[in-house]
Amino acid sequence: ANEQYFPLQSYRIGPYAAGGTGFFGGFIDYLQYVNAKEGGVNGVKFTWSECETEYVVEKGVECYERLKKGLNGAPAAATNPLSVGIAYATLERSTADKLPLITINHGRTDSTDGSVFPYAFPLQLNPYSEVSAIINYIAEKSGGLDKLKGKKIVTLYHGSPYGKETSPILELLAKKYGFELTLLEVPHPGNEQQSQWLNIRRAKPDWVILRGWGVMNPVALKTAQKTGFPTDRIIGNIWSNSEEDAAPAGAAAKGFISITTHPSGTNFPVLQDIDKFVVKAGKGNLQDAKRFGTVYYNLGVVNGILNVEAVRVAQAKFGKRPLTGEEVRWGFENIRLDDKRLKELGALGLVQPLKLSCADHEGGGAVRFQQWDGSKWNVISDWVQADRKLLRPIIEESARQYAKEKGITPRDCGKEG
Amino acid sequence: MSFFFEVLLGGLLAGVMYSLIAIGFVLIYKASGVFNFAQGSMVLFAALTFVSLLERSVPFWGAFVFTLLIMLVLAWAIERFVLRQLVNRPPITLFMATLGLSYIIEGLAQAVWGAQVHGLDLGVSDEPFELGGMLLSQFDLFAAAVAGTLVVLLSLLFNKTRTGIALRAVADDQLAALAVGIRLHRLWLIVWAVAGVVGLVAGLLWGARLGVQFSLSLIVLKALPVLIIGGFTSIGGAIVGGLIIGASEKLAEVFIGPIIGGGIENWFPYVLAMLFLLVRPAGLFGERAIERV
Amino acid sequence: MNATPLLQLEHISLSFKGVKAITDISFSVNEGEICALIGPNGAGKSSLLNVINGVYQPDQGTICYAGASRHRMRPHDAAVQGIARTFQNIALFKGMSVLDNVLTGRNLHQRSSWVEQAFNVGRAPDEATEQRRKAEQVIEFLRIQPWRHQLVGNLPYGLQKRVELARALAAEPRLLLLDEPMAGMNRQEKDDMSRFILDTQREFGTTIVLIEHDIGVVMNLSQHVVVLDYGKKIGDGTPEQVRVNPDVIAAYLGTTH
Amino acid sequence: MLYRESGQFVTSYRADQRVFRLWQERWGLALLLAVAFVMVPFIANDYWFSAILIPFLVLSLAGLGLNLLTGYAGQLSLGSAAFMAVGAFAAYNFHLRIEGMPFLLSFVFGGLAAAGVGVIFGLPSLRIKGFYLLVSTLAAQFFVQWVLTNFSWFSNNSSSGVITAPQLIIAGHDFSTPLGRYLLTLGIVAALTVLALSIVRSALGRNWMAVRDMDTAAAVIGISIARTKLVAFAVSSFFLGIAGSLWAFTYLGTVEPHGFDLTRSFQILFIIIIGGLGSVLGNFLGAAFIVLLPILLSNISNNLLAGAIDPGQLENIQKIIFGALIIFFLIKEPDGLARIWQSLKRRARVWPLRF
Amino acid sequence: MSTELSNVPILQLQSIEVVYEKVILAVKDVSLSVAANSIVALLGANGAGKSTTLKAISGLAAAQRGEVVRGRVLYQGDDITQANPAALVQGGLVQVLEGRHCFAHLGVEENLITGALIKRPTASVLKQQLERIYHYFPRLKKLRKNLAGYASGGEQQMVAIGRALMAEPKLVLLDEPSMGLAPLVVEEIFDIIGNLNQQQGVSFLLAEQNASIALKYAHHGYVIENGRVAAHGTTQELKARSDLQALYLGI
Ligand SMILES: Nc1ncnc2c1ncn2[C@@H]1O[C@H](COP(=O)(O)OP(=O)(O)OP(=O)(O)O)[C@@H](O)[C@H]1O
Ligand SMILES: Nc1ncnc2c1ncn2[C@@H]1O[C@H](COP(=O)(O)OP(=O)(O)OP(=O)(O)O)[C@@H](O)[C@H]1O
Ligand SMILES: [Mg+2]
Ligand SMILES: [Mg+2]
Repeated sequence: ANEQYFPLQSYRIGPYAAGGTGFFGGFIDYLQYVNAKEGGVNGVKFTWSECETEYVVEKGVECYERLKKGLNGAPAAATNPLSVGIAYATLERSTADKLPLITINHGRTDSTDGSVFPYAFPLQLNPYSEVSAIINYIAEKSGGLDKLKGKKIVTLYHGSPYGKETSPILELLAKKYGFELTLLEVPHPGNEQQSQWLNIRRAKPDWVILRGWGVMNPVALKTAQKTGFPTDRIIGNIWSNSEEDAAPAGAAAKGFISITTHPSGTNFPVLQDIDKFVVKAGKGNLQDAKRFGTVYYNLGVVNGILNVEAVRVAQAKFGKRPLTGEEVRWGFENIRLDDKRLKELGALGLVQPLKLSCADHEGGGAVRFQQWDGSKWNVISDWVQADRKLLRPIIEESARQYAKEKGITPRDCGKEG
Repeated sequence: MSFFFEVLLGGLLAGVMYSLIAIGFVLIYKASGVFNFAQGSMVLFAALTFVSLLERSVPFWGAFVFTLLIMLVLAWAIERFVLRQLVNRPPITLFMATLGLSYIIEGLAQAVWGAQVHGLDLGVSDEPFELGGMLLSQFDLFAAAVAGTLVVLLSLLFNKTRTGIALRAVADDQLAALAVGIRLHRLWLIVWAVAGVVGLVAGLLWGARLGVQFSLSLIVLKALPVLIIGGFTSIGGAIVGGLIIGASEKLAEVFIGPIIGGGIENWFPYVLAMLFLLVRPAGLFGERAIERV
Repeated sequence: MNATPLLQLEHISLSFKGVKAITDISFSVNEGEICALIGPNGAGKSSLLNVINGVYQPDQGTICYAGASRHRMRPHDAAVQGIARTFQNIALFKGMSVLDNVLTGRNLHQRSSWVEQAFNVGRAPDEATEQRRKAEQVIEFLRIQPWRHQLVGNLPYGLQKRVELARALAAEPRLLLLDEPMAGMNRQEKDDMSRFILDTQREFGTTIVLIEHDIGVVMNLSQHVVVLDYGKKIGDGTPEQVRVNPDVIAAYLGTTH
Repeated sequence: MLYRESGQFVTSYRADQRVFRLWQERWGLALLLAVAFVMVPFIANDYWFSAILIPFLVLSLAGLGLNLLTGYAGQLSLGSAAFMAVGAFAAYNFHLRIEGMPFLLSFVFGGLAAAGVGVIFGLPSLRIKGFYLLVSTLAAQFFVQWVLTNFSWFSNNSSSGVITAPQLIIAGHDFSTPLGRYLLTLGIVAALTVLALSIVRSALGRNWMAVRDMDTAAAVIGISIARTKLVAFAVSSFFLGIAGSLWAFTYLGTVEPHGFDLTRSFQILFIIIIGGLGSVLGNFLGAAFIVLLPILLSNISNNLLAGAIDPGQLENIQKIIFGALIIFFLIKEPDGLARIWQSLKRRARVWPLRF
Repeated sequence: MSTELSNVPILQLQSIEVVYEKVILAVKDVSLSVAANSIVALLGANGAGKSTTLKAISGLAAAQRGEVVRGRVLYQGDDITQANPAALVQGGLVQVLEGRHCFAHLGVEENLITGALIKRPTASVLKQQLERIYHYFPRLKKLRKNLAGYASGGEQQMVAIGRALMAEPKLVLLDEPSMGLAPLVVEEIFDIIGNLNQQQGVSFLLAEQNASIALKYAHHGYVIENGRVAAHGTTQELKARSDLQALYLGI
């Protein structure tokens, strides 16, 4: 079959269903759109099948093992689990199987270093870049990095490895810029936060960084309101930035700021096209059509664009046929998205300019800020860059350590084409 | 010092919210000896049904009544297809059955209403007002009033009515209850229906706070230590337990948390409950197991 | 018969939340005798047994057993000292077979450590065989071989009573406390049971204290009868003495006997 | 006629106490092991090893651990996953921090660490009974998870709290392939199963059951309740600890504390209830049910209904079916799958008669 | 069956077979009938199937995973083989379970009240009923506020019997009423049985090991062996049978 396959470890039920349905909805709709509009890439059509993980690691592993071989002869291009836990558990497997593991906007920070992690791609934004960008934004608002000195910042994080991941970087930045950092943990799942917010009320910080997940986000906003903390001083991180995070808090969410790598909304040509070719044709994947153009959905679309682009790039080198995972990886490492290319894709403003390489599996590291007006997000800033130069040595050190533990000899990225 | 009181008060009010869930538990345990793990799912189901109806522009009270009816049907189905088949079986079996039930109810809730996250506004303001330097919200007071009312009503039911005697008899010895002609099926139906109603009330209040979503079913875990401190068989205990847990867990998080590393709220209530149990093995107000030889 | 007392209760009192169950009771049981405790329902007979082997702690009084006198017993100590018993409401291990129930009775004669038992090494294998042999002897003695491998939970009531006796005997006790061992049995079964009890006394020299409501059985079996009423002792003596005691007749036996 | 005791006279108590009394049982077991060790490696593929057989074995072992505590000693626990976590993280640290620690030995130490923690959280059982005891085991569940996430020492300061398995090299052999991991798991699980069988048939096992069935009577017999319960917690946690290590190292290859959350404890509880409380075999049947059924349902529905129904909806339906099946089993066979197996055996013995 | 007052027996079993857990055959073939206004004794060794028979009648066997797989049970002429226990109690058929089965966490008086619930008595009727039971068992009056679980074995037995009588039954199935009771109380209980039978026409089917006293009050007797009726007849007939005397009757 002249088809390229995407194994989808999706989650459409359970506590994190909102993320799963939105993301995979957008992803699938984009693949459908490419198939419908262009007949695939160079005549190679996309197929996919789903396997429900409920965000549970071992289900994700089972799904991975089940789907990795491809479908009806169509080889798998890449896996996109959208779950930190599953990504970790399939990291070594996918390396052994030579299948790119895409962790857009999340994943292991050190997997940015592609010389040690040849098959893992924390596309666009890894966790370290995320906080760095937020601090840079706060600095911008305060009138410069030097003005951070003496500022009080509280980070309210989810009590999980994901939540803690960025703490060392925050501490590093605090030391560097001289702001006062308080780290407060909210135990999983985070449906009661009275004490944390009372602590915040006592500390009277200038900003609160919300590093939440799932139900923790709306509860944080509600409790903030209850304890009288101004919402427009709360900055949500990349997993606290969807409609599902803000809307349930109702009026309490008004003014809430968060970062995003991709604006929500439908005002992009590619979304218009998806609407035309897929949704209007009655093939849209979303159960709730109102979610078209929301944050999670658009992230799925962005993810689709990047995956398809990798296939396209790789086909240019390896031939117009279904590709192996190894070939697709080359494609990912050679993605070059500049404004011109983005415009061709109809995604200018939706996707940040990206340039990936063997050494850099993240590529972007920029975010925009958006604010909730009570019913939708409005972008309130231009792209704000993370201080990637500062972070790079830390990432490399961590990757080196991993390589040592696992007995991996890093690739020499100088020699990769 | 006033911060201390603020935390204390906040804790007490949070505790009332836990009690709301615990009451549903106690009700079923006291009346049938079943440790009902599906209470959380029932809360989710009720809230989800209600909010989905609202979103389909059913008026508030219409949605409320309709959800009540659905909870009744649910209770009926549970009695008919699960409990009735498990008469006189050991408690652990019934406990497991409720775990099975929670799968069914959660699956059903999501199948019918989808997995989206919904906001819910009860029209009771959750914005704080100041009272003597402390922040209070109308919503909390409202929740406390609701919980209080439930406790009074249910205590009356159990202790002052004949149905109450029958319910307690069933919890003690189902075989004997059958032998004296107690209509087990009807009682169970009543109890589970009432538990469904309590679940609905809890679901609305919690839903207004968290948003109505899957995680609602997880608040059961908050209710367990409450239940244990109060005793499985005491309705009043559910409130007292809730207050104790709420207050102490907030105080611990705020004042001890920073010393040993934060986020202790998940286990602290359990350890506290454990300490209580070491002194009173059946909770503060629970019935002691009677064992005569 | 040996006339030294094995067990002596002195001024034992016990109350529950203000309700007096036992009031100032003293009596003694000689080594090797069968002593019957009788009295109306709720007189405090079972409670007294519970005091003797430490299930209940008396408010007052002393328990003299095998020469040592103490304020209270602990169930575990009592077992170690050779006191075994059966219960009024059968207290068998319902999920276990007859054989296993009897084997648990051998628990105190176990010398191997739990690690040896777990891995079945060291002293454990030989010991297991030895315990099994002893248990089988008791099972044979009480004629419950056919049910050896059955779960006790579903056995008929009378058989369960017998298994309970077997479990107690397996411990090779010095003092055996029996709480209504013949309740729910018919004439013939009671006769069998009486024989077992007598044989036990004769063969092993076991001292026995038993509670029984069937006065005929009591008269046949026991050498010594203690009568309780409302927690007080109203009679103490040989069966013949007690039988004619007017207090006992009024409180317990009724005129027909 | 297949399954007859006739002609097999037991001539000594020792023979009667053997773990497998009938030759049919002994041969059946030998056959089963032969199949598992020799035949399966030839016929199964990587998917079967990695996604089905290994988790099945590990969960069976975990079930076994919990069953010793709950099924045999009668102490209800919802903290199994915590003890697994202790086992996994302890084994990881032993291996990491002690130079030249052989792999299997670190498993054993991991198990012992879990046993220690098990005893600590078992202490309240000396006073608390029944459902109330859940609180202590839940405390273990949440506390252990908190400790492991909060003190990054346990995960060797990995920023994410995730530990990854070192290479599985035992005596120079690399067991990292799916087949190798399967054989390693199988070997450990088989050995521990034999140990468990020997335990439950020993005096120790009898004491557990005695305490489970009626603790007052057990005390009166002279069984030390406290010690018996604590030993049960220790042994059970040891098994769970090893299961945790296997989960982390031979199954997933990586694990975070969250992987041993309450859901896992429930899963293990399901296994023993469905399989049969107080049965060794039951754990395997229960684990097969719990592991295979969802996969089966998901495969069936994906193949039959793919595209016809929304995948999320399919999962919901599977959930409902799963819950319904659990209830169905509880109604039809409250003593679990092991009991069904026994009745079949009993039928086979008296066949062709009915009773 | 010559002493019958009315023609329809109040209870009839037509060769019932009872199986527990689908495999354990406890009652193989039992037929018996209880004439209206009579007392019938059920005798037999341990495990003969007496309790099972009674539970099959009252519908309680189902709650112990037992099932009547063959035969019929007729109560006042109606087939009640599959009827639910509550309906039977409502209709006047009450069982006193073997092993007492008191509600341990309820007070003694509350235990008694549960017996009357099905009849929905008014408060004053209920009070009268209670007084009647207290009159039968003065000991219970003293214990009325105590938890039944703490009562002595014999006291619990009184509670169980009293509780059954609270329902004002027409037919009482008594399983080992004398178990654990002092001789005086046994006498009293049988007196009560006799009185209720004569004055209020209540019928009794009693499984009893104390055959001598049972046959003193019963009109009719059945001997069950291994789940089958081995012998039956009027009490005189049974007493006359030498083969039974040694075994069951203890005369
Ligand atoms: N644990 C307890 N708590 C409260 N009261 C108790 C307890 N144990 C016994 N009693 C009370 O003490 C009294 C004596 O009970 P006990 O069981 O010793 O009587 P008994 O002589 O064995 O009677 P029976 O012949 O009926 O078995 C009873 O009135 C009982 O209610
Ligand atoms: N719940 C049960 N499950 C399985 N088997 C049972 C059950 N109850 C009774 N049996 C079995 O049924 C048979 C008849 O028991 P039943 O209790 O009817 O005897 P019984 O005549 O009342 O004896 P007893 O005089 O000891 O009370 C016995 O062999 C018993 O093992
Ligand atoms: Mg007694
Ligand atoms: Mg009987």
